[in-house]
Amino acid sequence: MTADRIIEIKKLAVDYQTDETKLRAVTQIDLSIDKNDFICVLGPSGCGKSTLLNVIAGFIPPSEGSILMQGQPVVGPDWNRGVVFQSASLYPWMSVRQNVEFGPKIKGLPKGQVSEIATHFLKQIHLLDVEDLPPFQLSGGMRQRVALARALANEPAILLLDEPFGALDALTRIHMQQLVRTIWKENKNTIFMITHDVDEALALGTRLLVMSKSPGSIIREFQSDFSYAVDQKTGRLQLDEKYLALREEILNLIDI
Amino acid sequence: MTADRIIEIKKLAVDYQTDETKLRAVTQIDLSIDKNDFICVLGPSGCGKSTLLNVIAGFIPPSEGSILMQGQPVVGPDWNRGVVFQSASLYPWMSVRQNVEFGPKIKGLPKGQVSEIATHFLKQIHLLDVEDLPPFQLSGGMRQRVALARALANEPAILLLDEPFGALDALTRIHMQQLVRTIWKENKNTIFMITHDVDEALALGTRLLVMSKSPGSIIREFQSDFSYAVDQKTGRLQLDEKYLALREEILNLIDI
Amino acid sequence: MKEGKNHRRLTIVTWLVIFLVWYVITEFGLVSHLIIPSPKEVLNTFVDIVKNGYNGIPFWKHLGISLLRLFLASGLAIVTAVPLGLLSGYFKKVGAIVDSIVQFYRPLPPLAYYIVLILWLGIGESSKVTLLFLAAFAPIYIACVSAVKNIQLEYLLSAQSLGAKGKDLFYRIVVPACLPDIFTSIRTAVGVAYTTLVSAEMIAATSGVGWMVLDASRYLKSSVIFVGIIVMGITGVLIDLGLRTIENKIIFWKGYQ
Amino acid sequence: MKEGKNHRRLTIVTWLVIFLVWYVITEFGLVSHLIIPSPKEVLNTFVDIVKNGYNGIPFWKHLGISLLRLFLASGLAIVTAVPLGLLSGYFKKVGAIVDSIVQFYRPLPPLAYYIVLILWLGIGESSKVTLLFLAAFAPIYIACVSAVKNIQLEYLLSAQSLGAKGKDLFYRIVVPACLPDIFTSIRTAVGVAYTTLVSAEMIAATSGVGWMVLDASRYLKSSVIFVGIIVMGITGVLIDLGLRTIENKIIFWKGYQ
Amino acid sequence: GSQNSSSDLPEEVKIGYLRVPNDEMVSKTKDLFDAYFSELGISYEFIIFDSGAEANQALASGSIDFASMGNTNAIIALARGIDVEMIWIHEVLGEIEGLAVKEGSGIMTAQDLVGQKIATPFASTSHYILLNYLKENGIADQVELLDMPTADIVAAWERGDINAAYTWQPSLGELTKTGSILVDSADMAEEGYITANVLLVQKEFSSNYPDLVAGFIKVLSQGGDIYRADAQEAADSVATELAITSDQALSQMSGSIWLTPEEELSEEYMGTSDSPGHFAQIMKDTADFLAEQKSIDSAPSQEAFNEYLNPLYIEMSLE
Ligand SMILES: Nc1ncnc2c1ncn2[C@@H]1O[C@H](COP(=O)(O)OP(=O)(O)OP(=O)(O)O)[C@@H](O)[C@H]1O
Ligand SMILES: Nc1ncnc2c1ncn2[C@@H]1O[C@H](COP(=O)(O)OP(=O)(O)OP(=O)(O)O)[C@@H](O)[C@H]1O
Ligand SMILES: [Mg+2]
Ligand SMILES: [Mg+2]
Repeated sequence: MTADRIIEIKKLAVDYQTDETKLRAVTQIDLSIDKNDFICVLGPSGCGKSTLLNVIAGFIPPSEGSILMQGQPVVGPDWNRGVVFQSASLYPWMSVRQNVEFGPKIKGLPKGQVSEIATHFLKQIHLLDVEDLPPFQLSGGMRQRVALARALANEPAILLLDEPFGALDALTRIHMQQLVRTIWKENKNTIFMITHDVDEALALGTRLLVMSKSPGSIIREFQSDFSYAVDQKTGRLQLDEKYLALREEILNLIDI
Repeated sequence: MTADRIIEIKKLAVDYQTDETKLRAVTQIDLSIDKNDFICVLGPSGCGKSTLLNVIAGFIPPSEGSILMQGQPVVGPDWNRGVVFQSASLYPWMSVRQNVEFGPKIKGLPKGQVSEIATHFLKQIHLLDVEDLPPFQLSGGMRQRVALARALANEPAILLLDEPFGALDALTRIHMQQLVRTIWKENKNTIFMITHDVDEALALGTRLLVMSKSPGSIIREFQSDFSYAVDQKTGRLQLDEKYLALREEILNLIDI
Repeated sequence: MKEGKNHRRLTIVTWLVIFLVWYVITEFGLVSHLIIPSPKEVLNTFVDIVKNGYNGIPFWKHLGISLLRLFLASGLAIVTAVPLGLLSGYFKKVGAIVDSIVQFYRPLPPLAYYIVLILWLGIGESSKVTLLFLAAFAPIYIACVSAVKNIQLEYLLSAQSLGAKGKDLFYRIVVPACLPDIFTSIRTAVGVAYTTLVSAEMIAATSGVGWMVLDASRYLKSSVIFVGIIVMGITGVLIDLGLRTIENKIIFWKGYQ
Repeated sequence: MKEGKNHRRLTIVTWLVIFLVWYVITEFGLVSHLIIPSPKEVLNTFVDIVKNGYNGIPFWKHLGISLLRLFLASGLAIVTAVPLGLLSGYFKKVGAIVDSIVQFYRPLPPLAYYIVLILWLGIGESSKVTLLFLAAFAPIYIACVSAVKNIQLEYLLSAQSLGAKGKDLFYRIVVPACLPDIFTSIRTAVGVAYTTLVSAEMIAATSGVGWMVLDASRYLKSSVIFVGIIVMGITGVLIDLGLRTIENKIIFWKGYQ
Repeated sequence: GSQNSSSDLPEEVKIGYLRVPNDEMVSKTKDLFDAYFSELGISYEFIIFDSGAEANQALASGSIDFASMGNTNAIIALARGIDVEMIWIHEVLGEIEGLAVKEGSGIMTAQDLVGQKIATPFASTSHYILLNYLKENGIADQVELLDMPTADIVAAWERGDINAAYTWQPSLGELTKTGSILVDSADMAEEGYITANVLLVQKEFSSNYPDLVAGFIKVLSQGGDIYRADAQEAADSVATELAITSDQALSQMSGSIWLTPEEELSEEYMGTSDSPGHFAQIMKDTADFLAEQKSIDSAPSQEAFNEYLNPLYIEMSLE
């Protein structure tokens, strides 16, 4: 285990108890996540992607196997693992700024520092000018940006994103991808992201995990470096033959 | 005006009345739709795409200009213009079959014929085996297919689709696109579809309309024939230089 | 699940504790049996009433007549409030006429207008049923109005695009789309009518569980009062359970709008 | 909008027609003024009561004492039912203990247990306020339990991932997430308590608008009854309007959950 | 009587009373109670009850010290074990309560009542007399009895829902505007069915403050004295509070028999501490009837009634 190892999952399996029967959602998962990894997880619907993320987040305990975070077993959610869901779960009774300040405030940081942090990340997502609005006055894309800033504000060791752009339209999605890419590069974050969109995974991830259908296990891992080959201005991928070949290979894997 | 002219829109503008002010949603729209056209409409969020579709459907009267359907002014919704929305508005109190039979039944067709029509279209969308289930037991993609069959069952002169696949995941979306393409070819339908996804528009449409931001007007029209160049088995586009160039041009137009 | 079982056990223990406390404070004479009759007294009274009736009328008749009044009034309320509410929601003009009247009488305590009902309708069943009817009407009406206003717009638009209009649209789309809300409101309405039962049986009644409790309270027959309350409590819970069962059967798509 | 104006006009016309019918049938003696007093009589009575009071007590005192009872009871219900309901929803064990008790007494007609309250608490203000309190308690409690159960799971999960737990989670997330439902239930509860007002003022009261109506009906003073009903109707509507205004101020995010 | 030291006095006295023209009402409206309690320096509160049933509830909950009610309710109080005693008879009910039948209804005799609805407030003295009247005439199970408050009776009468009702003034007066009296409580008293409004006191209260109770009775008899000296003055005095005219008050007052303390102590009524009076027996008979009707579980014994009617405080008030 290197010093930069953040998550270490071994022989993980998760069962859901439904009425009388047990449903195995994921099985035989071995996975380590290192600092500065940008992992994108692909797989057919219902294969257990969210289940895996929830185990890492600490929302669900493993049924079998183990999960360690920086050497310590994960026993529940905490601020070290930030989470962003598909639909921004921003608190509507707090302003944009209060949402972002929530984590640092809970941590008990001094007021000045809390507000400094919030300002920093609001700036990074380009929403400092709407900091006093309630979240429901923002567009869907803006809301996801705030959710991102809220998770970043805690400076967690790893960021877990569950289809963060799934509810956005195609154009907004491209802009969000560009933003996440920039942030990841600037902040040197570690990111674990679930997506349905192969292009998105290719455009962002350094490691692409493909899961089998239920009960899900990781059937392939691809290393990708297209994220470095994205048009800096538009955020669009410069497609080439190599890209298309990889894309085709992944689609064939998922599309059963 | 040829015999195949289905919709003829001239100098259309639509205003929304909000409290004290008027909001012009679309302006200066001139558009004719001919038989067997597959029109895809692209444009930034809020530019008036749905408004235009609603006018064609007859849900909203034009504030200025005129809209004719086969030479007659459109005065309200009727079965000649079928509509499918983003979230399938299937009636949960009817079974899948009853949903599809709704249109023909309302038309007053004899029972035998109604059930024949439903069977035909259920077969076309490959859902004959779930005809007795209530819609809420289907997956999102299946539901959209039923909504499509329901609209098709009336054999309307034109099909209006408002981001029909917007809520589906990437893979299901590709399958749906393939299905629509097949149906369109088989039935020789006329389709007017709104989408956010340039790839989707390129993969399906014969005519691509690009709208400007609010108040929306049609700023460019592209003829496209990529729909004939799609892999018949996987439904995936065989990307090439020409495609990428066009894609880039459209994105530049929308992404302001 | 095991957790659920534990909670059921906790609920049972709660009631056992209540009974135990009840038993202890009455058995050891901590309070007068006039104020709280002992469980034994209440049980004996219950057996006696079931066997011999109350005031010369068999117990089942008391319960029966009360339930008859309740269901008659609720039925009338459903039959009138549902169409009127749906129309009020559908045609704004009907709403403009009916809404404010309902809004005005709704907050009124039934006992305030009960004498007016007697003056208008007499002392027979009609004034009792009307009182219950009025209690049940408002919740159903208001729910129907808001149900129509909250129908998913897509339901209406797509139905119109499929060729439905007028009656077809109303009966095949509007009514079923509102059914879940209507059913919820019926449960509320029956509950509200039920809480008005005693008020209704204050009017020139000599039968009904509500009247029984009232009469017993005049003679300070605490054990009869307790029997009445317990019977009404259990009946109330059972009625709601029954309605909920029917609801789940009919509105199978509930929650999937 | 113009349509809205037209509808308001229709509402006004509706009430004018009601008044006209009332005027005509009383003016031309179509019904005894015992059964329906004329608008003039009612107005005169109103003026008289406002000027000279009823039964030696000024009108404002009657109204004041009734509202005091109502608000005291509602306040108590809020202060107790909200925490208890939230805890019941949050900790399943608390729910297992309290739920079934509330479910049992909720459908009971208040008049059925009023006599028990009097025997326990006496005839003073405490039994009156308790009766109204019990009427208001159940709706708030039940709404709070279900509000907690229906909190968007993402709110809780993301808060935990931001480091919130225990008290922070409860006060900063659970409570505000439930506030919209809590407020709706408070409006319901005050309404329910209001309809129980006359029952509460039935026994051993000599003041309150509810008592006024009851006393008037004892002496068949129809015009006083009508004044009482109209005053109660308007007050009820105003209370709800007031609560709704407060709600819109506090729960600014309502409907955007 | 001997004066108590102030520490022997309660801080406040609560009195439940009925809205009828009797000695208590005269004393109250003549401010005699006010004078009495002011002199003792204790506060007091009069609370109206619409029926003895409510007064009993208040007594049972310990909310009041004194309560006036019909003797049937006083029996219920004893039978249900409320810790009270009966210390005074306000008035023996006569024409003030009666059975009104509607003009033109064709009801002339008791037998004509067969098949009719008859309204009366249940658990009242009227209810008791009506039941006995029906029983005497052998038609007890051939009529339909309706349980209604007096106001509802008038309303139902006006509407024509009922043709017969046993009730008391002032509602009886409303009925006789379009009806006549078939029988009244004075007639029935001659048959031995005597009813009266009586005064109960909490036993704990009377044993703690016997002098106060005696004083209270003295004030009551002073009210009676006013009536006996000048009926018109008494009528004028109560008319306002009862919201009726003096004439109405006068006629209602004359419809019942008011007793002096000496009469109360006579053999016919309360008797003395040494020898119980006849009224205890009337109460026992009434109780037997109520038990038969299952209004009470069982009738208390004669001894219980002898003890229940306590003339001690009347005797003290005369000392
Ligand atoms: N709370 C639960 N109880 C029971 N079964 C569950 C639960 N959550 C998920 N499942 C089941 O576990 C399996 C995996 O679910 P999961 O949500 O992890 O899949 P997913 O890959 O995230 O799917 P999607 O792409 O649709 O989000 C599915 O079959 C699902 O039905
Ligand atoms: N019912 C309405 N009342 C008032 N304004 C409306 C209404 N519907 C739409 N608008 C406004 O009209 C403009 C065009 O809306 P429209 O829904 O047609 O856009 P769109 O292109 O379909 O957007 P999207 O891509 O988000 O679906 C927007 O500014 C919108 O806010
Ligand atoms: Mg998922
Ligand atoms: Mg749109």
